[in-house]
Amino acid sequence: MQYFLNGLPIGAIYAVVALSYSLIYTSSGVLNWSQGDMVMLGAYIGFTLTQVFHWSFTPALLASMVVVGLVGVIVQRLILKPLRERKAPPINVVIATLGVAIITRNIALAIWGPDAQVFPSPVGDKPLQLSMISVTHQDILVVCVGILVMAILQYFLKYTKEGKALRAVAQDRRAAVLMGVDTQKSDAVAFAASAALGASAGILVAPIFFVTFNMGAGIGLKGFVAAVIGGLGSIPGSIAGGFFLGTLESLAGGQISSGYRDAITFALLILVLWLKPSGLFITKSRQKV
Amino acid sequence: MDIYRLAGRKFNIILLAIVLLLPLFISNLYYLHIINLAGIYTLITLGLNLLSGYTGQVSMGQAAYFAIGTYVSALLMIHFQISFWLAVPAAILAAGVFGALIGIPAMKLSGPYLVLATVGFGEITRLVILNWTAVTKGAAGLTAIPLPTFLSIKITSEQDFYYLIIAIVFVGTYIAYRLAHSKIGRTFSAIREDELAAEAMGVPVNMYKIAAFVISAMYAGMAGSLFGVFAGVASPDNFTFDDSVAFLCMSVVGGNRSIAGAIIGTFLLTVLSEALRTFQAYRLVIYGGILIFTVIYMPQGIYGMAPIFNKWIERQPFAKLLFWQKPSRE
Amino acid sequence: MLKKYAKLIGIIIMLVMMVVSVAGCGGNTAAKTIKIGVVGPESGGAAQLGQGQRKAIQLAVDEINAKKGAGEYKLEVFFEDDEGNPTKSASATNKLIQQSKVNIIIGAIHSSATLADMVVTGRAGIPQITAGSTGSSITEQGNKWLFRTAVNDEFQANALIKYAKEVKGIAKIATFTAADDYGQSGAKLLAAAAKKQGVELVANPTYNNGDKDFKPQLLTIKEQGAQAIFMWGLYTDAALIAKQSRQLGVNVQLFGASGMAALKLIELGGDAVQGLILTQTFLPDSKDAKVKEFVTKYKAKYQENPIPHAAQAYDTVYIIAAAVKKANSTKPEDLRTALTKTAGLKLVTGEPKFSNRGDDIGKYLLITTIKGPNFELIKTVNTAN
Amino acid sequence: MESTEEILQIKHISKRFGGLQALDNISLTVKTNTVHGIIGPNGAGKTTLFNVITGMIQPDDGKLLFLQRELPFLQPHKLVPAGIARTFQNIRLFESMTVLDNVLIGQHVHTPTPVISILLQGKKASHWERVAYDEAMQSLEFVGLTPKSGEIVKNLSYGQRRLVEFARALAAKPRLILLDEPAAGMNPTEKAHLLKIVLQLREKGYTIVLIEHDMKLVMQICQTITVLDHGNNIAEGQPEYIRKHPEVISAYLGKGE
Repeated sequence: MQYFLNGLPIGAIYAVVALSYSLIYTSSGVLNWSQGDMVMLGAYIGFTLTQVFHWSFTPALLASMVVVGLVGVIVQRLILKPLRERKAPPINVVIATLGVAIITRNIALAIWGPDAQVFPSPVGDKPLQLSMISVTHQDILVVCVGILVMAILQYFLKYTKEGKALRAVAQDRRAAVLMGVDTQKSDAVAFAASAALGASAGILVAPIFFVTFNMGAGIGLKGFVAAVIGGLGSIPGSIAGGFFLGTLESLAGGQISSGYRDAITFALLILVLWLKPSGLFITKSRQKV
Repeated sequence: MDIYRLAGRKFNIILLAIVLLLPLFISNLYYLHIINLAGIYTLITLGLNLLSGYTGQVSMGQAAYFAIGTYVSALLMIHFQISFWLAVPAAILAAGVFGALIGIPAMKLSGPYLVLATVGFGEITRLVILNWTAVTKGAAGLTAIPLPTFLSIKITSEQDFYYLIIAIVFVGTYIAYRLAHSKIGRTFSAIREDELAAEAMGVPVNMYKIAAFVISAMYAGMAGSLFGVFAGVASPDNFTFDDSVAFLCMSVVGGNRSIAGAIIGTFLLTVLSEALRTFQAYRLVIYGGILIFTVIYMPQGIYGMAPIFNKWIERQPFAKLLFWQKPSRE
Repeated sequence: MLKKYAKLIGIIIMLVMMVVSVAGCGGNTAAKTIKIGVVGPESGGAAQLGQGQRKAIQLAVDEINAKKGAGEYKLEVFFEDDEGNPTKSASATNKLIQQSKVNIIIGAIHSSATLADMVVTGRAGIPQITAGSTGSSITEQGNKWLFRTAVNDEFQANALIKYAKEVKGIAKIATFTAADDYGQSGAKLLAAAAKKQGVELVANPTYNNGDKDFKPQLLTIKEQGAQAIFMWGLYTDAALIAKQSRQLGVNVQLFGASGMAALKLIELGGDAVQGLILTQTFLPDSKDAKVKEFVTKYKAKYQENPIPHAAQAYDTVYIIAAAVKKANSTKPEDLRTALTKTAGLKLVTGEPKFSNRGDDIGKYLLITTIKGPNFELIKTVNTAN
Repeated sequence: MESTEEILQIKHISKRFGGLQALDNISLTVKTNTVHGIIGPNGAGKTTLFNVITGMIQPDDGKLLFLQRELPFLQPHKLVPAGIARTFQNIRLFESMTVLDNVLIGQHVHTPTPVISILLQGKKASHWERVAYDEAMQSLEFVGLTPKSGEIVKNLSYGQRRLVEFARALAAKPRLILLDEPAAGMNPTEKAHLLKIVLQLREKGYTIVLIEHDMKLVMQICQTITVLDHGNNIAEGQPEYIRKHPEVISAYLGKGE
């Protein structure tokens, strides 16, 4: 039970990051490897606003999401757009986003230095002891805000014009173009939204993990794993994948072997991919002949 | 024109002479060290080009086979006093077996799913090496990997290694070239372009995909055994995800649908990451920028620019005599 | 066609072999300067160590040059970043030796990198001093070119366990270590020390670099009923472990080693690290005059507190300066001999003296605890005995 | 050489997708050296049947006999060695390869080059490469694309790419060619050219099975026509017979035209 509960907050973070992968992947077909570094950037901006400029938590969260969202748009304009115009193969896009990750990480290193920074939890991290089980306020906050962010995303996709355009593009890019959807704009929206999602994950995770310039690599990879387990491109799948991975890691680390924890996770992942290539939680339509 | 054919041949001879005499002109052994390192990496990139460029199976876990090659050969040499020349085939074989192993789930996968499976395999391999301390010595790594001997000459200096590595890279390049410019390479390309159509034309796609994984793994395994004796030590830190990514970048930047691209990309990026040391803190930023620039403006890699370059040369009579080569059918 | 080539290749190979065998290596003729090469991670996961090392070394070099501390020799220093990657570290060392023509190498910090560098310095015959790598495999190889000014982990492990048993009366312990070279060697040494002292080791989980969630392992430790947790890793990890163990209600005594000794640990760990007992080689607010002087200068120059690793690196430069002065030469063999005879220095982290394996056995080992915003000294042990 | 008139026999094939009976106990026989059309309105089960034959779908029941030998299901790459080649409804070529290389892939199973010979530039490798080249050039000549052999496929026009696909199928030296809506997206001139090619192929002794929407084309070139509707085989016979078959008229012709 305790293992399961421990998996929830980290699972929520994975879910948010997984969502940011899925969002970009479905709407623009890009595997964006810089997603983890958007998480890092979000955490640093949140840290700077709350610790240096003494903002309170909520405005810092929102401001950080906006700033990182803008970074997402810049990435889309400067990198994805020319790649698309040249019809570059997908592997080039992956490498370009890797380049973005390297640049972001090292700029962060130059600005904020190599030391880890403390980002105090807005609600404190005293544990709540419920008989055998203990949970911190921050854990509860992470799960709640995580779910809130996911709900807002769902609302955005379902009920706003931009969201609807995104979904149309995700369904069928060519058809969406014919229907008059501006795919450049929808790409920009997708990059902005998923970078902002990443930033929110960064701020949520910062009080638990501290803020370091290389925190993005690990979270990014795990978020990607969660997205794939759930089925890249499926929003409920990504959420389920995030929580699933969080609990799985908690159990594997506690019950089997801590050193091999990630190895177990990945082995399971490869097994999942082998048996069900489109992810655990969605049923993908067969390839059309 | 025959004179151009002759010029082409002369060019090859000059190139060969430069390659063989290079250590004489380089008194700074640091440069030779980097060249040797790039030579070892070239083997990995050659395999990766056959796998990713030709067959279209992107691998972000190539460091795993590299690691398997290093550890298998080094452990054989350390514990069983087996000669380098026997340890190498064993390492290649072992890497090949693991190549087939990951090739099996990879048969069904593509795009990000395949990327993730290969990333996962790379991480599993690294974690096993890290945690299986009884055999691999864990994070401390293997030390005192014996030096190879060739006809009772002990290979010790950077120059010795240069000739050893160049000889193996030469054979590796030749094999890769033969594979790429034959029925096999053509079939690989067909699989990359359209698996279903290739299958419908009688190509046993799964077998070829596994073969591509095995070949690329064997190349990385070969590189690994060379790396072990070259570095003298090996630890899990040598075989991280970042290394896999670096190999992939070499392959794409050079041009992953050609054999020459593998060599160009590897040397360029290996030298670049060293040359940028001068820029200290910003060097990785510059490195990232160069990566982005290349993949955007040279989508087929640097070697993909060759036809353009060739056209330019064709218009310069002198340069034409020296460098222009008749385009081959492929 | 091939035959024509064969003849040509044959001639070329013969020529090459002749010239190669004749060509010797050129000597270094730069007079009265000693060139020091420094390798360390200035980017990547351990960047704080590499950058701290760089700052401290630069400080030491400037001081020594200003007061002519190395006799007639002027110190010149070259820094290379290895990103904590052994392959890059070996290339960097090669560059320092071949291109910058350094006479001696300080580095690296990651043990895997140091091991890779040792192959290079060993083949080139250049002395190498690591101020940061504590892995036991480094000095076990019998490499005569290698010296280590980082404190020996075996000694730390023994001192900690002994203290836990004798002073704190602890009988059941758990180790919780990083699955990297530092942590793995720490785990091994702790287990050996526990066995020697008759303390029961009930759990020994590990974590991988980059892990942030330590709760599963902590729960296991809790279930096994350990009275103390011995951590062996970096301060970020230690702070997180401490926090998470408190959150889980695992209120046992925490112990740590010098790798996590940094004021940042207290800042990051907050209340959770209060009372944590750890060994270290350097306390920034120590009463010792040498330490005070170093901290004042460092703070004046960089507006921050030095990390212990910086103190070790700082001392290393002084050791080199003394050796150069004594040897009155920059020849590698002379420098090496002078280093083996290092004695009589009183530096920030001890009175250095090298064992025949190259370990500095003249270090002070401080057993400290965290109280409020500072480390508090409990006891000083000299490693020489 | 062949002792039988029946080149392909489809026996009692059934396939159900969820609640939909896509194919209901379909049997039909294709005679050697004929052009056999399979038609039917949308949703009749044509594509499903085609997918079963080409190894894309595993049927629930039934079997396939090709030259009296049972064909395996779900193993598309075994069709060519057996003697069957196919084209795709929405052309599937190796887009960034040359026309020649595309057609050379058709020769894949007929050039068993040993790897060792490839590596050592042996005689066998060059022999088989030459054989493949000659065959491929012959196929290209047949469809009239010889001058385009060096072009990259994606630079060709739609009609030309159709022809490349034909040439590739021919290079596989099949006995039977399966065409999946070959006239889809073609203009009248291109259709006429296609018609000519199909007729020529039949003259050369090939057997052709095609699925097609274009009734006029089917009536013109097929000797035998099978009409499917709702997964059932409702009629089979010569064009004249089909044209007048009442069920066919009501199911298919009656609706659309």
